[in-house]
Amino acid sequence: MGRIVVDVMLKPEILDPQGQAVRGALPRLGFEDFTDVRQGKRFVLSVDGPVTDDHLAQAREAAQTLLSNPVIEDVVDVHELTHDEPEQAPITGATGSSGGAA
Amino acid sequence: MGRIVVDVMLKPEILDPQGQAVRGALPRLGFEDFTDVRQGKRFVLSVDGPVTDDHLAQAREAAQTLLSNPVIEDVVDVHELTHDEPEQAPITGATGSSGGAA
Amino acid sequence: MSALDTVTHAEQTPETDQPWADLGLKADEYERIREILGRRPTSAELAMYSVMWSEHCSYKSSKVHLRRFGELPDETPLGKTLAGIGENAGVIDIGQGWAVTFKVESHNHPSYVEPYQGAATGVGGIVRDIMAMGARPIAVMDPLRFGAIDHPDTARVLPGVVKGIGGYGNCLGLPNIGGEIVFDDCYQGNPLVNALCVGTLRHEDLHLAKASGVGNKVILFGAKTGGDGIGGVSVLASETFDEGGPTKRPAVQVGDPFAEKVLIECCLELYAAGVVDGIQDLGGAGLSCATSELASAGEGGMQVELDRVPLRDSTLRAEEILMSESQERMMAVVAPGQVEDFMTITDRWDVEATVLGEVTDSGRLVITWHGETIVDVPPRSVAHDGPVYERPFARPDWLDALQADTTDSLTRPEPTQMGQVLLDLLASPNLCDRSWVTDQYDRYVLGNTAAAMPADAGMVRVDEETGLGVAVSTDCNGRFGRLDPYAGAQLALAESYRNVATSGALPLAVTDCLNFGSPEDPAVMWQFERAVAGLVDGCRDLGIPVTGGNVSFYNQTGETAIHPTPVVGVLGVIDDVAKGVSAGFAAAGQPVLVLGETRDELDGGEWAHALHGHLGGVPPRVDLAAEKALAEVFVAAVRAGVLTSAHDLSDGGLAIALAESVLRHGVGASVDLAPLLQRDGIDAVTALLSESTARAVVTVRDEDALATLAGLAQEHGVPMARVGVTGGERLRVTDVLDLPVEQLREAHAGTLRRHFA
Amino acid sequence: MRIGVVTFPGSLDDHDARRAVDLCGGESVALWHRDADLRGVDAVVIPGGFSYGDYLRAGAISRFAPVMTEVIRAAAGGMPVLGICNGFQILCESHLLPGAMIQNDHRTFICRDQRLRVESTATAWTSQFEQGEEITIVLKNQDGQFVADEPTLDRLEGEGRVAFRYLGENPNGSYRDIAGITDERGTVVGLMPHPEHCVETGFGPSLDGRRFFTSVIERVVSA
Ligand SMILES: Nc1ncnc2c1ncn2[C@@H]1O[C@H](COP(=O)(O)OP(=O)(O)O)[C@@H](O)[C@H]1O
Ligand SMILES: [Mg+2]
Repeated sequence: MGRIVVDVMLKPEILDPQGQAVRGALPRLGFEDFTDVRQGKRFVLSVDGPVTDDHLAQAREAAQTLLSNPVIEDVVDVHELTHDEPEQAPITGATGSSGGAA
Repeated sequence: MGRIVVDVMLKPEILDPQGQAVRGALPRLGFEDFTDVRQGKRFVLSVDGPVTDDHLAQAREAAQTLLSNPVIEDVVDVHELTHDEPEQAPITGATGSSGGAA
Repeated sequence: MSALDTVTHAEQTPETDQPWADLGLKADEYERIREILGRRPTSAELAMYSVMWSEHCSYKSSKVHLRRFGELPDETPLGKTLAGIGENAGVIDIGQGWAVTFKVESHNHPSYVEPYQGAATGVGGIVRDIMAMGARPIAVMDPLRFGAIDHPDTARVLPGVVKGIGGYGNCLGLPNIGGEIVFDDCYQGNPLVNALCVGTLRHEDLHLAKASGVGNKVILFGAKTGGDGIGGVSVLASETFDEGGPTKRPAVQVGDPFAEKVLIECCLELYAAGVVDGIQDLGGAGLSCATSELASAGEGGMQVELDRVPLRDSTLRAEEILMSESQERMMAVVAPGQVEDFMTITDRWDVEATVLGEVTDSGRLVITWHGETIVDVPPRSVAHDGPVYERPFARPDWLDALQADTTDSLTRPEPTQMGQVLLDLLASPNLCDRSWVTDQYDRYVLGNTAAAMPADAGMVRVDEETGLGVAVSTDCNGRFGRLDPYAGAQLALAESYRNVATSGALPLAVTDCLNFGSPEDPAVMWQFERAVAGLVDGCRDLGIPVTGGNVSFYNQTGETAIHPTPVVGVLGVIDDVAKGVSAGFAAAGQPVLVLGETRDELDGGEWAHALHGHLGGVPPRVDLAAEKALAEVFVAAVRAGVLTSAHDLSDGGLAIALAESVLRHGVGASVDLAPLLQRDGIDAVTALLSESTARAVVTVRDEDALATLAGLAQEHGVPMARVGVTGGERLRVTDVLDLPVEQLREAHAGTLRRHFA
Repeated sequence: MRIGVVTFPGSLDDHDARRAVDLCGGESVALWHRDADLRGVDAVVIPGGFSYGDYLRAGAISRFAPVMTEVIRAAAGGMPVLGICNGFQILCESHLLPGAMIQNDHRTFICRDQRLRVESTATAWTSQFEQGEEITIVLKNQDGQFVADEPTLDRLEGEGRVAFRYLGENPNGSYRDIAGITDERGTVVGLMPHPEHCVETGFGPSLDGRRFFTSVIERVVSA
């Protein structure tokens, strides 16, 4: 089974209520360094068998027509989920060091 | 300005009504190949100056405590947003070929 | 046990060790299962018995007491009930061929673990109970209790719970017509999230949960089954949380209100098409509960192929499928000739439906997995013949000291201080404006809401032609319950009854949600026994039955239990909702009257609680005859159309009732309490703060209306005092207080927003 | 005068919209999302609710229903269409109206009796109001914040296509307090508040919702 990730973010000029709320909460929890937060959507699409170019093309089209609304959102990335990405192999507990590009 | 991406997905065993709804709509639009869809959240955190290890550590902690709900969600990735990633350099229009890992 | 544990295998391996203790069963319970089956249970059977014999599903600690509700006649003031305790929800006749069903349930523990989903699935569950009676759900309510308003954990729990109730209920298209929000330290580690749903049906549409008719098909429809809340029933609802709990997090259920909305419409179409013989919702204990309850309520047995259940997660084992609490599922019993029509309707709504098996005359519930029998049990033994405990109970020894510590020890305010006291009370957590919460709920959807928050009772129209409708209120003051659980339960009943009557409806029936601490504590068990006795005696006096409800035990942190909190919901009927009266002075120049007698009763009240942190003494005297007389006056006065507003007196007494009445439409009032003080022999401060029962403040249009009301009051023996007149932009009480309405509003408005927005 | 009311899975106020049409002198006709058929109606109401649970984005999935293809075609031919709340969101997702709706700025659902100012009476659904009139209509939504880019907003203002504006405290952060807009012709109108909840005494804060329906009925009857 192959998987494709589609990332969608609100356009920079659109206010993001959810991101703002997170932005406001971070310092209250002692995280002082983050100057801005934006919240978007991440879709993981599964296909049977390996991901083909055709699947990726379909995913890109779906991203433009259904998964995002071009009036307010940008599709910022469409890519195959490869094995070294930690998808569903969560970073848990204290160490956290298994996470992405540390 | 540096940026850090935090990806959060519902735990695999948790029902994802949003993903289900998208899953149901895709075939109606002619996208027949996708066997499953999960919808998660993508946060982009900004910091002043370059991203440091300390920033990443903070982001990981924030991901566990604020950005995700550990009862139902997993933090699946925390990484620095590097320049060759197309964040806010949207894939637009018909060509679509500028997208991620095609 | 890696191989499939079939019945044959179980017979051959009697000595196999089984994890009955981990599943919450006691040694003697496990022995009983072996006796019933004449062998050891299979792992699937063990799963079924363990969830169905849990406290939550079997009522094993409460059963002996709940039986007392059966002593009450199956009759409302309008006639025999159509379905009573034991069904998914009670059904009562409201005339003109219409019936209503209503029930309140708890989702306390799940909402503490995961406030949003816990509360959301609480609403989802009670709505499916109502649907299972063949009814269309028409409204929801949400009695809630939290710890201290300024505790950090309340800031975690309350917004999530409110968002979850709104998120689910709003998306279902059910108006939220009322509820409660109470703050008290005793709920800090045990918030109470109760949810009530009301539904309507025509008499002929009543569906009972039973599987009858040999050869009829058993159909599971709705959402796919996943790993949600497996063991949730037994773990979540039946065990005390350990300190520092979050490590042992059970799987939580996630709700999909959209799926439930579609399920509602689909069910109603199925009922209308006459293709459903029996119906059951899937709630706690999932398929274990639905199959065993349906089968044992019918006359025969049932055969189910478990591997046909549509799964969200293909790795689930048979035991897990039987225990899963995946939401938004229903089970129907359908005649073979109607299966096709059934499927046409489910297809139309894109609802997945699968025939799992059929009704048999074997007297056994038989479940197979890939052709092998993994369950073969008498269904009644699972669903109804669970253990029954006679838990010891004893009046706690701390009670005498508590009752001796009355409010006489507190300094009552001087009359001139009452203005400030009123402002402080209006801003206090339990009396402040609720709209920051209630504005998050849709109260208009369906277009039949005649009264919602703020109102003494929510009221909805049932029949658009005639205006026939129902009013519902839920109430409980847990502090009164702590001081005297018998009286506390009766006071909850009295307040709810009064709220319904005040709106102009005739009270008909009761549903209750009994929230208590651990039944293993004899003091808690005593509180429980007293509360049930209070309710039974109270309902008998008022002439209304208890038609259904729910028990929630183990609301306790360490040794400390919550206050006994028997939430009582009363439902009433009104011929035409257009005639209902609402709280709030409507126009200037109208006489203001107080109905009922005021005594010096401040113990356990809001003044002592909010301004002094005091709890002690004995609660206000219960006088159900007076409540009944007051209700009769209201029903008659509303029929006669003489009232322009009515508001019952409860938390915060007359002071708060007057303030709320002027705040509603910004119409002030000038009040002189002298006639009341002389008659009842009390002083003004006591009159304003006392929480004596069986009272209300009303206005009438003019002197003629006043004369009619006076006649009714006299006829029913209800004391009435004329205390003032509406008008102006201030609330004045002669020699006591004089405040602009705007100042009252400022005090009242900001509290919840300040803490939670 | 037949007015169609569309039902999607998850529509909530469809029954109320039909009741409102009938109470105001029209004949309501139920339209089903799966049918590519408008059953010969003279106008269409897309009612409120959470179609498809509002998952993905409010209105995003409904936009692709067969009935919407017909609604879009009929709207292009000048048929009056009113989108209420979720219906407004669907019209935006269908590009029959510009802009989009995002989550309320305070991130909570809000239900309140909302004051509005009528900014345009030059539409099929507002002709019986007075220009500048202040009315009260029930508002209830989670994703009610109307957003669009500056040029679009300027164009809407310049062409007099802002139909309603919120009065008092902005309930959801909508840009320029916009509560409702219309297309170039004035036949397609989107409105966040719910006029169908303001048509009956005793069941809503006003009767101001009636004139939406009587406006369109008068227009079609006199056409
Ligand atoms: N959690 C809630 N959900 C819905 N409505 C609520 C809730 N809490 C309070 N309300 C409503 O707010 C109003 C005031 O509540 P309250 O003062 O407790 O009423 P009463 O004292 O008459 O029982 C009532 O209409 C009540 O139904
Ligand atoms: Mg009341």
